[in-house]
Amino acid sequence: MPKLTSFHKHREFRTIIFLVLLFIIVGLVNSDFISAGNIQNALKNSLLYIVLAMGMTFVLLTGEIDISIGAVLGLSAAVSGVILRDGGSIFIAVITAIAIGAVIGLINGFGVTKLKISSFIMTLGMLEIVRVTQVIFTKGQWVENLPESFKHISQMKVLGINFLTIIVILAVILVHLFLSNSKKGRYFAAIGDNEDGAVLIGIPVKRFKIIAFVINSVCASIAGLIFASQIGFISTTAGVGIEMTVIAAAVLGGVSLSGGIGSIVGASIGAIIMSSINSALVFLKVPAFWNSAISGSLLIIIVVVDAIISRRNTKKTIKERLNARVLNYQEEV
Amino acid sequence: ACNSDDAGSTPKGDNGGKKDAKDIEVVFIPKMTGNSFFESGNDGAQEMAEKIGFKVKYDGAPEGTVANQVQIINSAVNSGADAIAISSVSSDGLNQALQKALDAGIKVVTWDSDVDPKYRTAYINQGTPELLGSMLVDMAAGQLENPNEAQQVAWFYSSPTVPDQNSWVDYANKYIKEKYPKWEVVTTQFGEGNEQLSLQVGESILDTYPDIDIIICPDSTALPAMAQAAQNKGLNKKDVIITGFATPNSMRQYIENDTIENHGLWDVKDQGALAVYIAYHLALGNELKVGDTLDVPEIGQVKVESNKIQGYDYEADDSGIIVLPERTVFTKDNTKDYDF
Amino acid sequence: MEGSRLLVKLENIQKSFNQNKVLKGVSLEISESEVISIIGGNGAGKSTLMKILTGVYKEDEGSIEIRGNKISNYSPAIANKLGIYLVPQEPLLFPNMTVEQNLTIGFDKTKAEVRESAKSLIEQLGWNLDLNRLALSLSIAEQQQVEIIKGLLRDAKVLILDEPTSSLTFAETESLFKLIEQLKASGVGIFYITHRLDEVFQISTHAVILRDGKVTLKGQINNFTKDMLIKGLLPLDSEKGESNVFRKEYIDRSHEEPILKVEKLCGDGFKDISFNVYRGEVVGLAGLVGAGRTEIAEAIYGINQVQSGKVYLNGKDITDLAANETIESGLAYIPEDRFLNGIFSISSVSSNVTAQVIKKRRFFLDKKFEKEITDEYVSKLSIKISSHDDEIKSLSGGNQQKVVIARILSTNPQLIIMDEPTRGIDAAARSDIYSIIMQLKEQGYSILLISSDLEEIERISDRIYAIYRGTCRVCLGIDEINATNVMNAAFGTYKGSERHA
Amino acid sequence: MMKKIPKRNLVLLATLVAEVVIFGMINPRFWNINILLNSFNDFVGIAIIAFFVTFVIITGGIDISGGSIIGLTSVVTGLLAQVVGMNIWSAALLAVLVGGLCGLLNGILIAYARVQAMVITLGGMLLYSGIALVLVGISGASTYEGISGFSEGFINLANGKLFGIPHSVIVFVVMLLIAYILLHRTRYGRYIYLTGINQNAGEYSGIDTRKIMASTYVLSGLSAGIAGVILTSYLGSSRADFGAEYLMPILTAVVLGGTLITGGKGGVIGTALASIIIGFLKLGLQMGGVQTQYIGLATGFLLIISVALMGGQEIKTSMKRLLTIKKDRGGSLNA
Ligand SMILES: Nc1ncnc2c1ncn2[C@@H]1O[C@H](COP(=O)(O)OP(=O)(O)OP(=O)(O)O)[C@@H](O)[C@H]1O
Ligand SMILES: Nc1ncnc2c1ncn2[C@@H]1O[C@H](COP(=O)(O)OP(=O)(O)OP(=O)(O)O)[C@@H](O)[C@H]1O
Ligand SMILES: [Mg+2]
Ligand SMILES: [Mg+2]
Repeated sequence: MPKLTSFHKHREFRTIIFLVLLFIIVGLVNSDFISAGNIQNALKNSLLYIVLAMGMTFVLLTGEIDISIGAVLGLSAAVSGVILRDGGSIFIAVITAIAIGAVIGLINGFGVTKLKISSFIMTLGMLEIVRVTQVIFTKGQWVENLPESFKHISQMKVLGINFLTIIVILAVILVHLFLSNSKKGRYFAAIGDNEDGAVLIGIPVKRFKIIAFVINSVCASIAGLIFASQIGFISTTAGVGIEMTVIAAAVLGGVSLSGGIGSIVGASIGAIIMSSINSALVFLKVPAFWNSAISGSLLIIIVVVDAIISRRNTKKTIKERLNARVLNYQEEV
Repeated sequence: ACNSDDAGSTPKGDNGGKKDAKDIEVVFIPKMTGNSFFESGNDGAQEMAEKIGFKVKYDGAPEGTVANQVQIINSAVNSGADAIAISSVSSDGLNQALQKALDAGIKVVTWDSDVDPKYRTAYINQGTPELLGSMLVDMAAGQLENPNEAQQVAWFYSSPTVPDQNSWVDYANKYIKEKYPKWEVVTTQFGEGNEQLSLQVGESILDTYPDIDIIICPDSTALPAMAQAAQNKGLNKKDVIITGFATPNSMRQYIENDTIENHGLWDVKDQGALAVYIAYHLALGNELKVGDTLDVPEIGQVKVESNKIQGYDYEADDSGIIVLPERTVFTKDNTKDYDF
Repeated sequence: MEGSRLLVKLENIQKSFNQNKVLKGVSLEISESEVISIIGGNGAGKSTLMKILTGVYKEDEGSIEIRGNKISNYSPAIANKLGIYLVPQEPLLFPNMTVEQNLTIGFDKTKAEVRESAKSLIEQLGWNLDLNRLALSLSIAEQQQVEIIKGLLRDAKVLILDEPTSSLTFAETESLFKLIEQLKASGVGIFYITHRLDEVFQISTHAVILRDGKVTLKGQINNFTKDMLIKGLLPLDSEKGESNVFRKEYIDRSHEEPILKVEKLCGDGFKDISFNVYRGEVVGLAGLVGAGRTEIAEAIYGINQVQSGKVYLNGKDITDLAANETIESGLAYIPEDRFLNGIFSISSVSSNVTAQVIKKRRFFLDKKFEKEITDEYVSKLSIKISSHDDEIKSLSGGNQQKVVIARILSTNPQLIIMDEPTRGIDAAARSDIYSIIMQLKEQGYSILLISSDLEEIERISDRIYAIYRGTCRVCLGIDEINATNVMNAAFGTYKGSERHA
Repeated sequence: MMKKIPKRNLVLLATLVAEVVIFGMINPRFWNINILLNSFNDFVGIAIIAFFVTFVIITGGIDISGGSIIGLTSVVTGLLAQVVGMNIWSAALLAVLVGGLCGLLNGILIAYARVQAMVITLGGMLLYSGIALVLVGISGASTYEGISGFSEGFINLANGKLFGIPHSVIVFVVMLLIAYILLHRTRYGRYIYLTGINQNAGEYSGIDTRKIMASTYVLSGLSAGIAGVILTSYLGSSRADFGAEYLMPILTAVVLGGTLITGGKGGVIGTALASIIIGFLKLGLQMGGVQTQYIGLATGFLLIISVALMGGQEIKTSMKRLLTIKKDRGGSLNA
């Protein structure tokens, strides 16, 4: 049944439809929204979320959760920001940021796998700790006046397209292929799907979970760098609450919070939707006090519609299969 | 347990005056921590404390909410502080907590953002809404060759729930109607004090209103984010006028690279310093009445004015306003002279 | 051992979970071409021992030697590499992957290769499995089939099959045994765990009895008889032996009003199903894996929707009622998939037992009542627990099943649908359950029994309806019940007297 | 009976006692019973929502919309009482019901449309605080000034005392009792656990698991409504952004209290103890001179360490090993 093999892909397809619908509807109100320039802009603005969602997908696939990413983003942005502001090289700043992410990811992974702390609690604790660490490190001050050269990275263009956008899209595709097609890549989803089963066939579950946490934290650090480069200053509350948006983005893109289901491409499209909603609200020209109500209802409507469609699909396939047996019998008679 | 009860419930009247000056503790409360504006205020406060020789505890929560401020005021009362200097997030939500502080003999001073004047002795005011609202408009108008022509204006600040920024904008809108009737306010947007969202909303404003002429951002996150958004789009001060309130440190590079022409602020370090000094002065047992003048080290003479200048009805001898002597407009010429 | 090469040697293996000493020094070895059946009561430690052998658990004491090499730092990955593979007792598939993905994951061979060999294997076995289905849509029996195929594909040197046939019917079992014979011939050593003693004699070369964490009997199969095995399994203090053989005393009540009357029921997976169950009767539903018996039962119970047709319980129309309403009307159901639908794993024994009955009580919990009910059924069904607060998860499979039965019985149902009630349950517990069924019958309860165990269904049903591909055409009366008839009916080839439907 | 107290609660109790002792030694004013009781005012909102979020989490869900329901109910109370001119108590009651309605919406979408709870309640969080802003916006009241001028009687609801005990403590205890009885002493509570452990088995046992699940969100919404009214009374003003910062503290109280985030296990006593621990921790550190913005460090460590010590089998065994090694050494030294 070819229908079944494409079953997984349906989810991403649906997410794309939602994205397109969002653009069309807002475009009907304000046609500027679907101009090529704005679409590029929307992509550029969602890079941060895409990178975060990519990392988060790893963790969610293994059936865990990580809500410390906002703090990791803030800390690595602040530390690398200070290095850059004080004249350090971009290379060192990037390495430092990634190292920070890797260390926090290791701690998270260690706590979850070795100390058996539920990932929600572990990362909730780390969220607080890392956030305060950032305040202590910056003495509560903003990191301002990052060098132009660094800020320029996020604005560079290649063939008229934002350079970072190209890099991130390439990364998304590569990581997607890795997760869905390579032998090791499928381990992440397998762990979340059935941990005991994964142990049984010899997947080093703990190691892969730690890897997932490290990848996620490193993604958060990279997002921190993008943040610093795009925005140019870093407050001590940089990235506060972003974890919820990112989780919502991943779920919009078909990633299951109970693990085992989801793809990077889906999560990335979810991320674009989540960040585009913010811009769309400005384009809609409704009084801004409506924003939060509108984005909340949009989010709810999308996930509910998606859930209903997906359940209907599953039901239909089950029904078809069940009846296939009975009907066959009749044909034979 | 009982000794603390005594200390808490009896007004400091008799022993307060005798209290050793260097043991006086002033709790300096920002709206929220991690915001460059308030951190600078704290710098000023700490410097003043060191110079004079008393204690200032900087205490705020990362989220600027009423409940958090109430909790911090309560803790200040509980731990036996002598005075508090607060920038309030709400004009009425702190009343109960401040009343308890007053009952415990604690002196209350506000700075930056006021509370109901009944509950504080002095308000260190950076300027009335009139002053600041018109300043915002004038900073933009000053850049126009002919300010009386039609202009599209956008407001962009933190959120519809913060009192001070909204009160300036309210007045500024009135001021625009009177002085520049041809100006049209096309949108009011909010960045929630979140730099990522602010940048995105900033870019969206530029995309949605391609003919926009003026964007005024009386918020220390929105202004640099807006400037960055313009810079990202390759716009400079000739294409769109961006101005507002933010610290000079956060805006210097945008002034230097011609993204913006000017922005304003008052000397928040002075404001912080003055706030804790007045609080300290009161905690020593001194009184401060409307009409009094006071010599403040490093700052000079300040005068206590009546609550009326802020439009309040409440008047009392022990409740007044000290307006900061000056507000600064930062431009290429002077931005280097400031460090906060 | 006849010169064949020694594959694995376990020596003095000990293992405890918390305070519970499960294995108390087990030594065991297997050589090429041996099929060693391991039998023992529920909770004897069979699965634990096998999990230690594959590195899933770490032994507390003792040593593992594989082909003469002592193993340290063991893990399932190493076990796989060394050619030791475990087909687990409870299927551990990846539900959101297709069957094919489940077969290929963690495998060194390419997808195409695996697909080819899987296809030919399935063909050889004559099983009906679609490689493109998502694993979560498989019934428990099909999941077990996939697990078995997964194990067979690994080219393991030592293959461990932990109760592989517990939810397979005779047909699937037969073809599996043929394959095991082939493996044996090619030199593979096989540990075979089962509770069906007949199978032991059918395929094994050796038998081992594990009791209370120790090996109590060990030897070549031809030194044993079935009675010896049964004796070896029974608790030491028990004297009853196989005394409580199931006695059928059939009273024809077909003139009475049936308790359950199903009329031309149609739904997803079945069509035109009609049958009756009378008071005090055990009615069997026989059929092959995937015949649709579970679907029928669930439709009657109100879990699945009915398209057309009627169901009456005691004359009352319960066709479109939801499960909580059919329960109210006196229906009860013991689900087939105990883990998925039966037990509240991390809850206590007593709250598992009383989960259903508290509905009939007042709103506030009555701890005393709960204790009484639990005590009553713990002793009635001789459930082995150390305290009412034990998590049900920590009980052996048989005892878990008894807790589920206790939960159902406490609601005083008129008709109990039992879907594979003895799956994975040891001989002793099984005869306990049979005698429970006997008592229920005597008390006038009626039972609709769905079972894949030919012997079981034949032994305790008063009448049998055969389900073949979602339809019900055959009803075997008490005097027509025998292995051949049941088998023929299940295959849809029964040509006898078609009494009903 | 005594031995039935879950180990986790004993540990929490010990932590609480240790806290009181240590903070009292740092600043003796901490031992002032009035200060301790009054501090309930500052976390009672978090606590009562956390009690019922415990229900939600036991069913295997999560509810992060509580904080914004506070803002909404606060605004509704204010608007109804001050703008519409309704009697303040009926206004408050209606506001609580609005909270329940928000919970109902969450519950229906989660239990019946079966969407992941985290996302629905995240959407709810945006939606409800958004509705609060919109209500204020279209009612013409000023969003930033808040609505004040409540009657003494209403202000007294949170600020008053009964026999010297602050009302907030009484509210805390009453809500705790209600939650405790519902969860631990009734059939409904048992169903909550069973649903959380295995929803399928619940269905097969005739439990209407969806209704149970949905109802826990309603309770959580109602409790957020009550918290909103109490906060409005405590602060004497109604604003749309009240409660916005409660999200993480609520979840922290629940998980620190020992409720399994995956459902099926936990209890409100643990949540209650944990919320007092967090409340006192904040108070004690502040009184000890620590700035509020650093307190997260302490909560973070407390959370991780306590859970690691409670749950980590491996830690326990390695600790045991350490101890036995020490013993051995001691033995050989003695010999
Ligand atoms: N992970 C575990 N944690 C705690 N106890 C366990 C665990 N696994 C097994 N046990 C206990 O170990 C004992 C042996 O279990 P095991 O699964 O090996 O029995 P078994 O012989 O396979 O029984 P069955 O025939 O029912 O499958 C049982 O008492 C069981 O409760
Ligand atoms: N959720 C589902 N999705 C898709 N197919 C299903 C689902 N559940 C059952 N089936 C299929 O329906 C068919 C009938 O299954 P059912 O479990 O009713 O059979 P059964 O007669 O009870 O067999 P068993 O001996 O396994 O109990 C099987 O092919 C099964 O794979
Ligand atoms: Mg077993
Ligand atoms: Mg079945």
